[in-house]
Amino acid sequence: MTAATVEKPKRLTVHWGRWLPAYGVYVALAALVLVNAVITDNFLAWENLRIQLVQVAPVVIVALGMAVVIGTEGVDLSVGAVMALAAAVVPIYLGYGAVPAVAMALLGGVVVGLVNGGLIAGVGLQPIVATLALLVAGRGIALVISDGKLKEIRNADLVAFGNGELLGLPYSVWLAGALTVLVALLVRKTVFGRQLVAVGGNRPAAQLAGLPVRRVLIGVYVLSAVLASIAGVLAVARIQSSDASQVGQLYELSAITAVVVGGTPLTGGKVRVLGTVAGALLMQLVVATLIKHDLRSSIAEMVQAVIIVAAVYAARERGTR
Amino acid sequence: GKAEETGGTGTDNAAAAQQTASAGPGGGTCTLQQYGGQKIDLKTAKVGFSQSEKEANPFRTAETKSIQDEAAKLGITNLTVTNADSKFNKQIADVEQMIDQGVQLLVVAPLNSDGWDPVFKKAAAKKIPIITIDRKINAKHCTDFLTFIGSDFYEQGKRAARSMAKALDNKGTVAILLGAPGNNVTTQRTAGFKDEIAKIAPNIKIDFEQTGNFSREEGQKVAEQLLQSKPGISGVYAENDEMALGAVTALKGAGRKAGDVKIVSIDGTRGAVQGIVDGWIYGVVESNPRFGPLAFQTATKFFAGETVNENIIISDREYDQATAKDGLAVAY
Amino acid sequence: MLEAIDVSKTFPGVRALDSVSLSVRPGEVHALVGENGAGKSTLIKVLTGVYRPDAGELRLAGERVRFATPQEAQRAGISTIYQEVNLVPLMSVARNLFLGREPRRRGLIDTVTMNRVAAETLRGYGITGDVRRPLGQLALGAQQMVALARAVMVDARVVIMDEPTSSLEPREVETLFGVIDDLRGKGIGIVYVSHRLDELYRICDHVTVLRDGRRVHSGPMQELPRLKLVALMIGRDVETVRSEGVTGFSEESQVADSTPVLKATGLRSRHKLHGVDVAVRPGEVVGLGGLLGAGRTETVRAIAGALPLDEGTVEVAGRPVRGSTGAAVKAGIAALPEDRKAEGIVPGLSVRENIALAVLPRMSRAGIVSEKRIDEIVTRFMERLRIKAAGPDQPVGELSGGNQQKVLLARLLATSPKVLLLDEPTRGIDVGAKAEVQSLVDELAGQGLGVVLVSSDAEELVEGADRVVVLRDGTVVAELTGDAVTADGLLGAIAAAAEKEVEK
Amino acid sequence: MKLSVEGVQKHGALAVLALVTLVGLLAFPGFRTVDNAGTLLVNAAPLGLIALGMTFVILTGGIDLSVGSVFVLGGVVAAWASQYGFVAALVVPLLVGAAVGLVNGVLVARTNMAPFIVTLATLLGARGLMRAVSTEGSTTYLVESQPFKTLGNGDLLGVKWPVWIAAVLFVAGSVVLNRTGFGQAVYAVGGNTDAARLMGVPVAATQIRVYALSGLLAGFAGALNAARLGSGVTVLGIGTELDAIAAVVIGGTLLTGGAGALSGTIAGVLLLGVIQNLINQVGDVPTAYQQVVSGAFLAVVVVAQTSLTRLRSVAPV
Ligand SMILES: Nc1ncnc2c1ncn2[C@@H]1O[C@H](COP(=O)(O)OP(=O)(O)OP(=O)(O)O)[C@@H](O)[C@H]1O
Ligand SMILES: Nc1ncnc2c1ncn2[C@@H]1O[C@H](COP(=O)(O)OP(=O)(O)OP(=O)(O)O)[C@@H](O)[C@H]1O
Ligand SMILES: [Mg+2]
Ligand SMILES: [Mg+2]
Repeated sequence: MTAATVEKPKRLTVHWGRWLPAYGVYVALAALVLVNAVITDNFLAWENLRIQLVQVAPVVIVALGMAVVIGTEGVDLSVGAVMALAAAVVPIYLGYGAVPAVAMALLGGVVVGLVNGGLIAGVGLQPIVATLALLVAGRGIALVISDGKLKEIRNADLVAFGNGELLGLPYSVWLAGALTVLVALLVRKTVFGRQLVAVGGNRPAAQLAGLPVRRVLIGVYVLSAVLASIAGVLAVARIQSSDASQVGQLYELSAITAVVVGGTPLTGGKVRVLGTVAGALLMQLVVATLIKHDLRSSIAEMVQAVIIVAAVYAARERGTR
Repeated sequence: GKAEETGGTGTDNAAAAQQTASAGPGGGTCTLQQYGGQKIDLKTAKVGFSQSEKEANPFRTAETKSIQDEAAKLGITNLTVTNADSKFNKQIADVEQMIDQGVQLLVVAPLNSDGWDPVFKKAAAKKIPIITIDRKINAKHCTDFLTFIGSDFYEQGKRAARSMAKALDNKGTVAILLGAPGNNVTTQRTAGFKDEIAKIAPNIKIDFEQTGNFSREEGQKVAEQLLQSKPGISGVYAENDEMALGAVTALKGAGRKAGDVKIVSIDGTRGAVQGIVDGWIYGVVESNPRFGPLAFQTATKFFAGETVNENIIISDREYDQATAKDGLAVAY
Repeated sequence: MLEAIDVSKTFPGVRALDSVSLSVRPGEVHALVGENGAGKSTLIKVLTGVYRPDAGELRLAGERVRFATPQEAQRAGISTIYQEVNLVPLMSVARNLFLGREPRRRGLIDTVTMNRVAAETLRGYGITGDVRRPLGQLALGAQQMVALARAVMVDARVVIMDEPTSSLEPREVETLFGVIDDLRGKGIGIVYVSHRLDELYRICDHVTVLRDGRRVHSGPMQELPRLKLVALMIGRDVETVRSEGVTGFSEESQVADSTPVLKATGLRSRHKLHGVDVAVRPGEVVGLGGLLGAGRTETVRAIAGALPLDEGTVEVAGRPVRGSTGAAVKAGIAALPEDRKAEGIVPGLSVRENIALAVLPRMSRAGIVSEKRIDEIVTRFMERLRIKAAGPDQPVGELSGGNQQKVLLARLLATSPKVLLLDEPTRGIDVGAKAEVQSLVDELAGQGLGVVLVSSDAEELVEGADRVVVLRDGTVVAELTGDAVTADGLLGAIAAAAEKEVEK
Repeated sequence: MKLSVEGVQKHGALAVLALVTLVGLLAFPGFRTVDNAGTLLVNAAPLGLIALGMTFVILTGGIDLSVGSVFVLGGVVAAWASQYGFVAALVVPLLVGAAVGLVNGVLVARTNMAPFIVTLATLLGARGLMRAVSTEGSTTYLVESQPFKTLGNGDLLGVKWPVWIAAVLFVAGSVVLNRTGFGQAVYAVGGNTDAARLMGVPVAATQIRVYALSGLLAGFAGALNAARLGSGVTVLGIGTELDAIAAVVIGGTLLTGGAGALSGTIAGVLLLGVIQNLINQVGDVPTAYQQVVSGAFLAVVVVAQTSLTRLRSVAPV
């Protein structure tokens, strides 16, 4: 900052109104870990923490894509269906080996992303509608491809990918971590990242400033779908079976919740990548806590509702009055 | 009672077809005359089958296929199949619509036992016989519906309890992986299991009950949490095979050995029976989905003027270490 | 009538109002002036219940009042036209006019009466046409007139106008002044905010000057000489102001007789443009004149690639430009939009991000942006345009209107354009900044840029432009060059075109 | 003829509905029967009521994901309350639905939280509540009150009561939207919230009211459904909210708020019903294909509509 630009430095001290939305989710996460350390047996055991990381990994991967989409003031309801699609595609090509099968699954993601992006950027549909159509149709296609049947996965490479470990952590966790770093860099350091938040912040303005708005939007939906495909493959590898009717069910809602709880506003123009990861972890720990303490599903659901409201309340953008 | 051979012959899986166990306690009987319907020839009749859930899990796949195959075998050309995709209101609309279209026999796999008033009202006006399969409908026999063919879920729960008691030698702590909440199947399989455990093995403590929604993934997730918070658990009762298989994957992931935790489940899918062979699952109580032969046989009898029982309870197999290997041939 | 006493208001990081008092008497037109960001709009929002003051009190007719919502202020008889047009674009013109006080019949809204009265009322403001169509289809100026009609329709005791003329035509400004005279006659108090000094001296009785959130002067309008007013606003002494002059345009600019840097030919777009030709040579400032809805904005948008064309070509330095905004920017065309809020700023992003927005690809290697190079240009342009912000990281949405405009200009200049398209560049900008922008335009032209200037301010247009192309209904009706570029010449050309229209 | 943007949008949905219905009439004898029409309408009624409330919410630029849960909850409490008579069976679900809606409304209006996430939370909350009052979903209350059953199953002039009720409420809703101050406020809030506030529209009150209305109608739909089914079914399936949203959007209401009409929503609801009905008429379409067809259809209708709107925006005024 140069002195010349700051004619009137009238900034006050740290302002809660800005601080809380940005860091509230970390505080909540820390608090929940502390509470669990006290009330839950074995909570701090490495095995337990590892399980939580493993379970949250696919949600994190999907949520990363969702965060980027939401940054453009969009939403991608089709992620769960894309996971199912990936799950359906994998067994078909598994005969050629794990790598071609995974490649085909990712290719499927690219196609869905292009359709989503095309409908949104090209035709001009509202994201929620376009991706709703793919949520319905995508799972249908997955069921058609898989003939509507559950398939057991026995390919050793793929099973190893789902359950193997490196330095005490499963590959899936490493993968989620690496993708987090990549997406964070993408958002913060690249032209694409800057452009996408601008598109989310004010699309006509971005358009007029000569930004490749369509390309950015299509890119964002492709990214989201590819990440969802990865999560789908991961899910298949982990449960060692492919069931297009089950894989990815309601993932769209988990992902959106993670993103919003993590402090990214649904109104676009801002992406909090680390917040999203923290949001996913928070929701994972909430569910884990409820299960570990054997709460009935009625109570568990109501508790979750309250926690979501509380977390988002803390993370909301405050208006000035 | 001893099972009576009723299954059709000639299917690739003749031995696997359902067998009736009993006429069901307390049930009445019904004839075409009492029902007030008309005698029809099944071959040329319009038949409707309403499936409740997507044919993704092996049970539903086998169920729908069995109906379709049997109809084809009998030369029934006019079979309409609808699928409610787990949406109850859609199933009501589906069935109502089939009645409007003039079906003369309805086979329904109901998503829920209650809530069928509008269908009964419509079907009664046209005297269309309704055969419900796998789940019962709570209604007036011989007025609202003709017969129920299916397993006794409560009994399945009890048998699972006996299997579990045997596995644990009547002591230990057990976790239940519940089916989808609100589902009649869940309710009855839970009640049967708990009642029987309380009766025959009071030293077995039920320590954990969480829903796995009948899905493998959720079953696995819940089991993973369970194994962390209650590492000392000695048995897991999974209310369907999918969740049991999820639990097996969780056990493997946690580095447990086969047979460490005794798993008992219900359904009898090939995957689960294989699980017994591999030593990961202790026992599986069958819930036979091959309703086709029995359903059409009952309908034929009914239209021929014979007496039909209110409840036709099928006899379900049970697989354990001893029978699993052979069972693989008949498991679905 | 309406009084604010020692009102203060602080936003996160900014003290927008610091113990400001204001007193409006019945039948008085009270000017509220100050630089961009001085706090005028904030004061108005405090007066009308949009913001709650941190300290101080409001009095209406001597009684202490507190407004929790704009609605309460309106009920109390305070009617407001806000700075940015604040109506609902998707609702019909009539429904906008009557929103919240629709005529009723048997408890239900009487749409027939509503539409009839709306049509009658608006005709008085020069707006004809179907009042049932969505308001968003009206030109910005017409929307402003609807807002005016709406504010005046109620039995208000005080009418507040925040820069009402910024998007009005001279003809409409006259209509507005007529309305103000009427209101004054009825004993209604008026608060009037404007950066156009001529207007202030024409209609205002009293003036309050704000600077940096403080009141620096309050007194009768006529007793305050123009230079003194400007000096008060910008906080410098009269002598300095006198020596610097008020308009930023220098007398003559030398236009080389070279080939045009921008050549737009035969621009056609259904219902909007019917064959417009514009050519700009390097160093030349070409003005686009015409009445509201003449197609000036559309012309500019067409050149910038933002309006799909049915026919016509745009060339920059002899090379054709494909019709997209991206291609236009790449070719060296930079456009300043008319509607700053909707199409200009990205409010949530910082000043820095906004300035760098259009040049990101150039500030990067292999897709990774170079923060250092961005810092360089941001610093350069914030200094050069004297952008007033807490720092480069302040969100642009929090800046005052004028400073937002400067950020946009910085964004354009950062692309090192060959052609600048400026649609109402000084709308809502204070005198100081206006002069700065104007001299900047001059300077840029001097450096060989071609500039297209659209302005509803005839004065500005003729002073700034070397040549003026007059439009009407999407076609060029006249071109003023050389000595003919005068305000009278411009008005004459517009009037002549209008007469021709009437004869037809 | 002059058509507004809204006009084209709602007529677009009606046109598609007419087209699809025509195809159905020509192609399937089973579709042409009076019985079939009755079945179609009575089954569309609950979704219609939910979509009615959803239209109000979406017009303000919001969204209500909780309606599916409230629908189920409403049915369960209606069946439970029917033991205390007709009035209880009707009033209790309305109150419960309105209460959930009120929570939504207050959170959205007063805390600046996104409606999507607020109502996603209450979706969970209402479902938890439903399970809590039905012993984890295992208790199904039977409807005890005969008059209440008649409300769901009886008919007037051959048309079932739920259909009459839905029709009347849609007409009433249209009047409210077009001819009352509240209706204008709904459009204004959705069209431009800031402007609406500055123009003196009670923004927060309007938001609270639309969510309460949406909850109320979802609860009512649940009650009517329970009356028809004769019991408070707990497994009505998830996704009702998405069907309602799809119906509203197909009906041409902008998800961003501010423009749309109830006639479009009716068309949207009926369109979903007709498609489903036609798929069943074909007879043996595998579930998987059914979903592909529904999804593709949704996309096609919305794409068609968007294109229509765009055509419109360049036409002369
Ligand atoms: N919502 C807000 N949040 C933070 N700061 C704000 C907000 N609104 C205004 N400000 C700041 O308050 C100060 C006064 O702004 P205001 O809009 O009142 O200026 P103004 O006198 O109307 O200027 P202009 O002539 O440009 O319209 C400015 O420094 C501005 O950045
Ligand atoms: N969708 C539309 N359909 C029909 N006419 C339109 C449409 N959009 C704009 N117009 C008309 O096109 C004409 C050109 O508008 P434009 O905004 O270019 O005028 P302008 O000269 O720039 O006026 P302003 O002073 O408001 O900037 C206006 O009459 C406007 O009402
Ligand atoms: Mg201002
Ligand atoms: Mg213009």
